[in-house]
Amino acid sequence: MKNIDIQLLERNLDSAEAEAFVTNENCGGIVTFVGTVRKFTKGKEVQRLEFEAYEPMAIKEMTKIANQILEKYPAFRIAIHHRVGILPLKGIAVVISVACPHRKDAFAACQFAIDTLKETVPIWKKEIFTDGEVWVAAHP
Amino acid sequence: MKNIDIQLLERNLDSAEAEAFVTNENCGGIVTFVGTVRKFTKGKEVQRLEFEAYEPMAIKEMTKIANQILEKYPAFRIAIHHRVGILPLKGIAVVISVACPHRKDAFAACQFAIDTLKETVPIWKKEIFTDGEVWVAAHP
Amino acid sequence: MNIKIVAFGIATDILKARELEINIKDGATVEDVKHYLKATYPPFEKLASLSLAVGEEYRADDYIITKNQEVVIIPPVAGG
Amino acid sequence: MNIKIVAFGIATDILKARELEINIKDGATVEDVKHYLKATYPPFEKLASLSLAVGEEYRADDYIITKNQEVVIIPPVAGG
Repeated sequence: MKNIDIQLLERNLDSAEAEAFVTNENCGGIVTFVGTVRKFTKGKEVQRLEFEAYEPMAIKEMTKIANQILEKYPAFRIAIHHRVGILPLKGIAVVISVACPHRKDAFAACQFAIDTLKETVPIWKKEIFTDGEVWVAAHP
Repeated sequence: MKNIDIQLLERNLDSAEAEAFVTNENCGGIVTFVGTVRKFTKGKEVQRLEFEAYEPMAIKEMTKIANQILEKYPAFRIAIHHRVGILPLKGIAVVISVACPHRKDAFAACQFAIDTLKETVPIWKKEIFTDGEVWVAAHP
Repeated sequence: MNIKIVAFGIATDILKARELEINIKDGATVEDVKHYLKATYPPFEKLASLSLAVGEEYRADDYIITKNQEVVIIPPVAGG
Repeated sequence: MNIKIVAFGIATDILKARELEINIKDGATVEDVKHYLKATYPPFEKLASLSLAVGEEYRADDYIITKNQEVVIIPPVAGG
């Protein structure tokens, strides 16, 4: 049985797919993180986002995170789905779903996964405003 | 705009409904907890669950939790859906979804909500085995 | 005075009823009703906890119950 | 020796190209390539961080690059 589901997708993400993958009869707690596009960054209105990924390495780094989760936590299954390409307002950028026998572990594991993803996975996000664009987090 | 969605339902729960309710353009992080029926409790195989609720008070206590979340955390919206009646294996007992501008708050708020629900909301769960049944947590 | 007792979960099994009426002294408190229940139905002693609700709210031991109020037995909850 | 540089995110804007070839001394390390990039394209100095990957793995400053290897510039990531 495959316990890890990693995907980079150029279509709308659906958290139900990640949850369906991780659901299993040994686990009582599933925690899912959904990251969406916010309308305002520092007071400026975002028109849309563009995600660019170094795809093979992004898949590799997300797989590392998933393996770490299965090692560090009593987790049974994990799904990490990340969007690439153009994303409109309120669109889903990332879905991470983790199933554990007990809920406390599922919360800790899911939070570790998204925190680590934001540090290590080679994906870049450009915010497009009415009057310009910016690569998020590029500058201090 | 209504920011709280509390429901007791005698049909299958769908986490997508809770997530759709909480999604809003001011929030970048949505954390959802899904509690499912585990196959084994203390080595015994569960056939099904039965949930009984003191409905008006259960709604009142879940609403209190939701209001606490909106006061204690920078949360914008919360949905709490709980199942009543007979639930098969792998069925969903509860869905809690919280949307916050930032993910850390969404994790903390969602965890607080399910921890508090399990302490205060007048809902009882009976596990039915092949050879008997037991009210969960009734005895020390 | 007479008060109505409503049971849920394991309390229904212990009382062998969803509802019953009991006669208790005027001005009885939540604590008095708990004593009555434990004395009359010993399995209540063995529960992990026992709370009473009146008017859809948990009530402290010193809460005074008035005639014709409905008292709801809340055995250990197990939602989620 | 010649090495191929591949850029992503803001690095593409700084290089004004997705890919380019540079000539650098034999046995150059990741640190040497970072120095080269910062000296040749000053905007790299202003980034919050600058990492290089070889063979789809982050490489430490003392990693030695060999001829014809592809070096990928990883500016600050912002997934999620």
